[in-house]
Amino acid sequence: MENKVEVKTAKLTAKDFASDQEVRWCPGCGDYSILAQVQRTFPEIIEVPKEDVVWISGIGCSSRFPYYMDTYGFHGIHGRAPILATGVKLANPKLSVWVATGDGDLLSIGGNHFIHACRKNIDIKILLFNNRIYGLTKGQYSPTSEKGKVTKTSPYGSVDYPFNPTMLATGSEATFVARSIDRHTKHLQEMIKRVGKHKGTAFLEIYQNCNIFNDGAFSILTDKDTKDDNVLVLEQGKPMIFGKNGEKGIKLDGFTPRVVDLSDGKYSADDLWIHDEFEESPVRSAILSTFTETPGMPTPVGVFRQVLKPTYDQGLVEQIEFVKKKKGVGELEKVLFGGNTWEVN
Amino acid sequence: MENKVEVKTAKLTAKDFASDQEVRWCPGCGDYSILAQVQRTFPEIIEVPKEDVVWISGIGCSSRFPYYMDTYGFHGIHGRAPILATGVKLANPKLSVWVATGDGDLLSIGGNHFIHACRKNIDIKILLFNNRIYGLTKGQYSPTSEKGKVTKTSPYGSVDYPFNPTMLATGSEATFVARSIDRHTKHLQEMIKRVGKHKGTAFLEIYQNCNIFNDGAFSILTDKDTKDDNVLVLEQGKPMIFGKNGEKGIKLDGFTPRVVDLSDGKYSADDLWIHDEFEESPVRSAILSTFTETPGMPTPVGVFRQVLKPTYDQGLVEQIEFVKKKKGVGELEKVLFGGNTWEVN
Amino acid sequence: MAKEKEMQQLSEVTVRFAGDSGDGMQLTGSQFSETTAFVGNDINTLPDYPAEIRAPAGTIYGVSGFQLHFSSEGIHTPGDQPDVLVAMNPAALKKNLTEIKKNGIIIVNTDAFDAKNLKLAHYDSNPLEDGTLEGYIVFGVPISKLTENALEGTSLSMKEIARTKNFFALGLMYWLYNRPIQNTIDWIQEKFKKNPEFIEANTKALNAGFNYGEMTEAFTTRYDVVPAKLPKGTYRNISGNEATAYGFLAASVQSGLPLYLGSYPITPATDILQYLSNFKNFGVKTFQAEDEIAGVVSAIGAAFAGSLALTTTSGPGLALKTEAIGLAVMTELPLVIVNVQRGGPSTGLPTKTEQADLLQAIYGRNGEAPVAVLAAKTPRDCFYMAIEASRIALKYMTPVILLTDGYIANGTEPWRIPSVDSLPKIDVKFRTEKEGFYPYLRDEFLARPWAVPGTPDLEHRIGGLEKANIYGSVNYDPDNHNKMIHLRAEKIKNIENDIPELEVDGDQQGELLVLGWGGTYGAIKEAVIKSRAMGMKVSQAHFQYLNPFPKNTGEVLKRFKKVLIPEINLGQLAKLIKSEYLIDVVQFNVIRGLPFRVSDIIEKIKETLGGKNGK
Amino acid sequence: MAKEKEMQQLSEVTVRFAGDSGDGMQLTGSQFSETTAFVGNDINTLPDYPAEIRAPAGTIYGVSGFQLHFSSEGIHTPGDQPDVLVAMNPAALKKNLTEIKKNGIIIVNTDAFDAKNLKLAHYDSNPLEDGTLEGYIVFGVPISKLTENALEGTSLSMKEIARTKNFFALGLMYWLYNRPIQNTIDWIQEKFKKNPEFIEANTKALNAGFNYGEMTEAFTTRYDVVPAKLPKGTYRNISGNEATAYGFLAASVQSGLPLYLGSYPITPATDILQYLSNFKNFGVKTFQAEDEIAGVVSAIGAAFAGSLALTTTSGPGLALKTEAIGLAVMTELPLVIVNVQRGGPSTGLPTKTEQADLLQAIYGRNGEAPVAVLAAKTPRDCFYMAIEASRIALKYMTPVILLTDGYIANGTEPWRIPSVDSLPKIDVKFRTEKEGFYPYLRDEFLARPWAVPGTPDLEHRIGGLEKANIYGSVNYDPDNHNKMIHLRAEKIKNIENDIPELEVDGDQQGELLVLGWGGTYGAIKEAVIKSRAMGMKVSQAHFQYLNPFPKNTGEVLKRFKKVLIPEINLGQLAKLIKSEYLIDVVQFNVIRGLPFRVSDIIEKIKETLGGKNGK
Ligand SMILES: Cc1ncc(C[n+]2csc(CCOP(=O)(O)OP(=O)(O)O)c2C)c(N)n1
Ligand SMILES: Cc1ncc(C[n+]2csc(CCOP(=O)(O)OP(=O)(O)O)c2C)c(N)n1
Ligand code: SF4
Ligand code: SF4
Ligand SMILES: [Mg+2]
Ligand SMILES: [Mg+2]
Repeated sequence: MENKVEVKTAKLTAKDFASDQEVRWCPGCGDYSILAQVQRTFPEIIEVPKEDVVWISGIGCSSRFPYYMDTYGFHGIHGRAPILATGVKLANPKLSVWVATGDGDLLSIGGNHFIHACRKNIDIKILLFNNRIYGLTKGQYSPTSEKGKVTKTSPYGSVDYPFNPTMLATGSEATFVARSIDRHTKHLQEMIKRVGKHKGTAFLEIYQNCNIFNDGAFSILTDKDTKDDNVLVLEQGKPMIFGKNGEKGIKLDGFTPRVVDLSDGKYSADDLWIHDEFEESPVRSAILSTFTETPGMPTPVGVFRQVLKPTYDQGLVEQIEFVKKKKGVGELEKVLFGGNTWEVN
Repeated sequence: MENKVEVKTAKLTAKDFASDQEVRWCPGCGDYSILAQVQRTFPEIIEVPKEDVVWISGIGCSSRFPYYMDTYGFHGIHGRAPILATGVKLANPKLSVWVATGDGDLLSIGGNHFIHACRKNIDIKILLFNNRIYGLTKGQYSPTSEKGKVTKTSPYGSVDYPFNPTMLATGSEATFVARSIDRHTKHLQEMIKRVGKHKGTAFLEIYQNCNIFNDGAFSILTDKDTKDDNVLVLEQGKPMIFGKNGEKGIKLDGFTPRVVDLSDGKYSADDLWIHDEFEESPVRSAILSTFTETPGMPTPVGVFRQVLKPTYDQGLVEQIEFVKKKKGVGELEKVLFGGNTWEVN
Repeated sequence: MAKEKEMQQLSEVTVRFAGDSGDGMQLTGSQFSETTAFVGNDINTLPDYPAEIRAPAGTIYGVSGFQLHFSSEGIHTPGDQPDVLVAMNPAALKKNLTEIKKNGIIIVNTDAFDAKNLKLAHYDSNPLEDGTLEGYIVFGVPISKLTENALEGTSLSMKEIARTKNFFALGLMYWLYNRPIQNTIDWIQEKFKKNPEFIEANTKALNAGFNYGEMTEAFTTRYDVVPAKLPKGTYRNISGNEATAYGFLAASVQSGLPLYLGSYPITPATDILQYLSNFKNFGVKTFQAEDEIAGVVSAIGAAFAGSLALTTTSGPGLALKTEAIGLAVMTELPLVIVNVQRGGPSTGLPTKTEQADLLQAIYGRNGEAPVAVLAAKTPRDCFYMAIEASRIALKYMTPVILLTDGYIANGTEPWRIPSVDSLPKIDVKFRTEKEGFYPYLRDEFLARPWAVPGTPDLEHRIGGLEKANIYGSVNYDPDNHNKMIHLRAEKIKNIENDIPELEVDGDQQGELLVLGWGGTYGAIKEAVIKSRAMGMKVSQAHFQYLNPFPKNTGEVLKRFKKVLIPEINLGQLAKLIKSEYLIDVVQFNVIRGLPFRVSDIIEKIKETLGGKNGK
Repeated sequence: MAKEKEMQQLSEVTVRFAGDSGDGMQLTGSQFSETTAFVGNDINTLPDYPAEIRAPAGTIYGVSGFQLHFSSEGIHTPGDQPDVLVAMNPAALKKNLTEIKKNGIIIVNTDAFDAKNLKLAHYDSNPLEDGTLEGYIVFGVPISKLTENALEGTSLSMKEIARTKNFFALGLMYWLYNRPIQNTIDWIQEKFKKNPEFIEANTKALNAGFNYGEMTEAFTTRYDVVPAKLPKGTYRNISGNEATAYGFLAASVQSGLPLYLGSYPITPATDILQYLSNFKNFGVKTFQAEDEIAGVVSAIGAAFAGSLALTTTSGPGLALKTEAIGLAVMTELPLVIVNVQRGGPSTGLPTKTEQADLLQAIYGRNGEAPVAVLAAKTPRDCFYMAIEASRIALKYMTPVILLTDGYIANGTEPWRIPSVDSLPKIDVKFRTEKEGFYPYLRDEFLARPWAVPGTPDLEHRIGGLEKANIYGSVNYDPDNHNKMIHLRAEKIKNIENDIPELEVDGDQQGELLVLGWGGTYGAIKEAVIKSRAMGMKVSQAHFQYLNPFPKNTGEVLKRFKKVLIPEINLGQLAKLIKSEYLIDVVQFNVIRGLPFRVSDIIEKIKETLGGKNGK
């Protein structure tokens, strides 16, 4: 088996994962990059036969994703991708089940299914295409849009505070929480691989540019001259350092993170917060999540948190095996004729 | 106005808030205590005329609550209490809107409305009657039931991990997060008062005993001989001390809380974690939430977190006022005859 | 020494046990049922408990009741008016008295008729003394006292002793209706094997009740109902919900597909989820979802992945599932949705029965979204309709809605257990050949191929957008849409060629056909039989298939001058019949959260036949 | 020097602009519409854009179209087959050619017919050269080049210059159909007031197009369509969604109640939310909810609190709202639900029109949950039906579902703007007196009192459980339930006494009545008028009220030998008519995601009348 799989996947290339459908996103849409990185990384990370891969989505521009992957795919209804994926995974736990979803799809109408999937630790991989806007419906603010955003449905600015997706995932106790950016292709590939390797609900927030309705939402994180000062790349076991020449670092006062200057010799790497993505406690992930809400803090990308605990699907299968052992494989005859019966002759 | 209100409420007593409906919970149900504490505290905390108070609920034993309060009340449909309350509050922001809900109602079917209410900081007060079971449907496990719980729908033990309600509220950035216990009547009254005073989404988790389907779920927190060693009462500005004779304390290593012994002189109150419910960062609330998942830690009750930021309803009203000032109060004639028109004679 | 009591033969009896939610009336009723079934009577039961879980003792709304109807003939309903009421307290008497037959027997626990309880029952004076019960045969029995005496010297607390008094009442009823007590004794021993003192106490109470009947002067007569002539075989009592669960378990076994149930608890459907969660050793996967939408959507995912996919709910839950059912229609996946109907609209009357979800089941989706709709007619019929719903879903690759209702879901009747090999085989072929595979290329039944993830080389994508005929890719072409809309409708319509014709019970043509559907079968049948016995020319036909209707329906209807349609709704089947066959019908709609009274239907039949009732 | 061109008079013309999503065809079309309306023609438009936001340039599925039909007579549809097609690239030609009238005019941008674009449009050879266009009057115009020349020496980038070419095309069309360019110039100046160079560029392009027509030899004829005789007044062009938004704004003003809209974006209903979000200065509260359920439930809360409560959606969203609508039925609160119908089932064809949610609107809820159902028949009618829906909801304390559809929602027509004081007043009385207040004590219309939170001494509780008649407390009594079910139904039925009767257009009785509902009004009307002109005996009646039907409906239907019901569904109105009035009908169902073709209806009328078409 193992071998067969090896052999089978070894031969695959990015092309093998490209379907015959022409891609219909707007020219310049960040979704193209995400699709490309997924197709590039899949030959490496998919340890099951290709036919065991399933892509599930809801509704939105991002949710068109499954059509472009030459795997089994299900373009569901709005907001239901995580629970549709749950059904697929529970019915056949050997499948590798991936969800492509948008900030409206996952966090607005789909919020409940999302937090319950995280809570139950269903072994599905969720890629959130976060463009902070409703794309397919042509530009209304979303639950991740910044407060005060002027859109078609908020001509005077929205009065909503946005969700902090990694914070919400942390609050739902997701076992894998990470972030990347469409234009950071290498990093994105890295994160997709990590997601692929995780067992349990894996949540990857991907900042994605909607160049039609929310262009430049993440430009300071992607423009050559601003990104180094605004993006903090998290690396396991390493102190948190960023800036063009790595001249800035993150220091923790209590649990309040602060940016410190490493150039004037006042602080050194030893003073900095060392990243440990495998920490049991969700607190680190919570702190990292607050960065984007704190003026002056860089935006962390990378794995915020990865912990391992038995998945729901695993638990379900084990319980079935357990009961089969304990009671013996079920026999219909026994059930029907069980209980209080009597004869009529 | 202020005065009139004063006068009006001054006269009220607990009885004024008791409706003519006979209370129909099972004898011994923890809901009785919650009802009693609410009726006792309301004369004090309700700063609006009685007719401006509205109780909203979903479906469940706990959701029968509004029938027993002699205020305006709406017994909604399952899971929708927070959004029903939102509609009431937005339509008339001067109303004091309260939600009575259960762990299934709020966290299972109602999860999405709950996290969105928290995110938007709608000025509604949510009392969660958490009995860790579906009561009204006669005893199935709920999203707060412990993993492995044997119930009618989990004869071999549930494989679900439970939600951590205060953690989820924190992840949704609720501006007020607190916990109390049905049998701790004084403390519960204290918390209800705090909820009443908060502006914004106030979330109070109340451990409630369902003596029919989940009896004793919280007995170690309520039994005379065990509660002191297992309940940590949070007090603003005070070190975290608990135990029969206050011989135990909470010390923070990094952000990992530990129980330390104060009796052997090794540690003193000065070494302990001082509680500050007004801390801006949600991290403290997150750490406090982990206690119940950490063996050996006491269960914190009290206010985990209270921060103030403009509420959604306030924002909406202000925007309306702003636009009225800016554009003048709307005139239908102008709208209809606005835009590109032409005359036919 | 008590003198010999006379034994009177009866052909049928209706008994109602009533008391506090805490008095164990459901248990007493079901024990009496088991024993009565065991001695060979035909029997039909109707539990009736309050919406409150444990309403305060003594209150009227807290009264819990259990009615059962047994006979030496075949019967089909729990009976209209009880011949006997066992009332454990004043509230139970107050709530039920009006429904008891004139001259009926009333057995009351006199000990419970104290001032407090009388007040709680809103009695100004004691009904046992103020003539309220005139015209009834009343037996006042100090049940509490007698039970206490019987349990003299046990280690039990007074509270525990009080809890055994229902066994005293049960024993007395066993004596009165000449039934053996052994069954219940066996049950007690099994049930309380962990605490012997309960075994002893309950058994004592049971015997005391039985002996009391024998000893006391008060009871001069006993009654007996001889066994009914039922077809030979092995029998068990079964409720509709239990039968439904077994039916899907059987469908799973017969199709060789693992059963997946995605469900969210809701009265009165929760039992099905509870029963099926026990069958893990059949590989049954039960998923208690976060809400109804999650229940059905996860089931759709499971169907995509190759399971026999099921979701169970009641009215409000079905309302929530409608958008997702539309997705299953568009993706043409096999899915069974069970809706145990309850009183509506909205939360309505959660613990009561109704038939008002028929039109929701057929039309309650956006767009033209046809699904097959079936309905079970009795508790045991739920078993067979569950298998049938699964068969149709799998053969036609379509969602199927199976309607039951609170009455047949909770009511019980004896079931002659079928042998497993007498059950229909359901053969399912997953698509595996790559050659000529197109996701929407239909077979002779217009079903599309089922190619499940994990099948090499058949990778394909489906979804909720309109599909290209044959190829299944997204397609916006106007003519393709028109074509697909018609194909989906035709597929469902064609099922009419694959289901039994509508049968007429009684004269095959004539004056009046009483036409029903679902859970009203028993009441209508009994009414029609009795009407015929009274000389009226009336026949019965009953639908288990609502969409599509059996092929011969129009032809059957034409054979009768009048068609009477009794429904526990405002005339939903009547609407369908009228628009489909353009014939006028007489409606009979009583929506009280309860099954029809046989007598009411008979009255309506009389009225409808007018002067010429055939004679 | 070009010679004088002849000017030919036409009574009506249908034009279609087609090009890339990026070519600005929607803008071009609406500018031509505005100007055409301005010069006094009657006009009707139909935008048709792809589901994709910005499909890649040159692709067929990326083609965006805008059709408009203008005339010197009154017209009611965007026209069947265009007389003129303006195709900005090969894909636009490919996609639209088949629909253009034989001998119609085709204006193409020859510059766009390069190898790349031809390939993208799946043309193997150039249709301009290979005879594909035989039988059409083709004008090949190098629009891109000519635009570039015209803009010689501007500061604009080539990309920006290219984006002005739609103004060249517009100018040419203005010349060809003899319309003034001033309107558009004014519009350009307003629109681009922030960047003068765009004003200059677009204006130049516009003029260049106009002059090109004048100069080039190619065009020998111009066409003119004289103004229609429209009733005097002030007019504007309006789409159904805009009219709907204004209607509710008006209802708010006329009732003195603040408007609350709880909604979740969904095509094609989103515009209504977008329009209303601009009216904050009317105190309008628009709440973009987390989902459809939240939208409607928050609106129910707002209704409880005393607002004019509204929720807007499309099919899949209505499916999600059904459970909550049942709550509004049980609590008897005023609530308007707007459903802009789109292609289904499931996600279906989101940007296309359909009429398949009628039965969902009437029956799609658990239990007997009657609501009033209305439908608007034209874009401007949406304004009046929005007010009417509000009036009924408030007067009868009931949910009202207002159905529109993608076609009338996005289509436009000229609207004679009513004066505000010509609008109906809606008077609403909140209950304030304590004396004799019972939450479910009904008035003469069976409406219960509306006592809103904040009213002293009227504290009361409502909810989804069955209510006691008059008192409104929770009540499980069987007879009360039966009573309430009938009361709720009767309340809705009674609305028939409060709505206009069904009017017949044409002979009041005779051979054939064409019966429709909602957005098909225009197509049916035009078909009936033309059929009559051809000598056929045919009349029209059209429903704006679907539940209840107008009182005189049965009587009207009896007056005609045949009834033809054209619907963009499988016959949903037909079902209702048949079951309600037991008459047979002729159905005509074409479900292509598009409005009916007038010619198709005329054909069907002919066929239905058979030999005797009245002559
Ligand atoms: C039940 C339902 N509600 C609403 C819609 C309309 N809708 C489609 S996609 C969408 C949101 C898209 O935003 P997002 O999820 O962020 O995806 P994006 O297009 O930005 O990638 C909405 C509201 C729908 N299709 N179905
Ligand atoms: C739409 C819908 N789904 C399901 C139900 C059934 N139901 C009623 S209450 C309830 C859960 C009750 O649990 P909880 O919210 O914890 O309240 P409790 O009874 O424990 O106080 C459920 C599943 C319902 N009434 N409506
Ligand atoms: S609208 Fe935005 S998100 Fe959607 S495809 Fe276009 S660019 Fe991408
Ligand atoms: S079932 Fe439990 S929660 Fe419900 S009323 Fe009884 S004790 Fe309270
Ligand atoms: Mg988005
Ligand atoms: Mg609970």
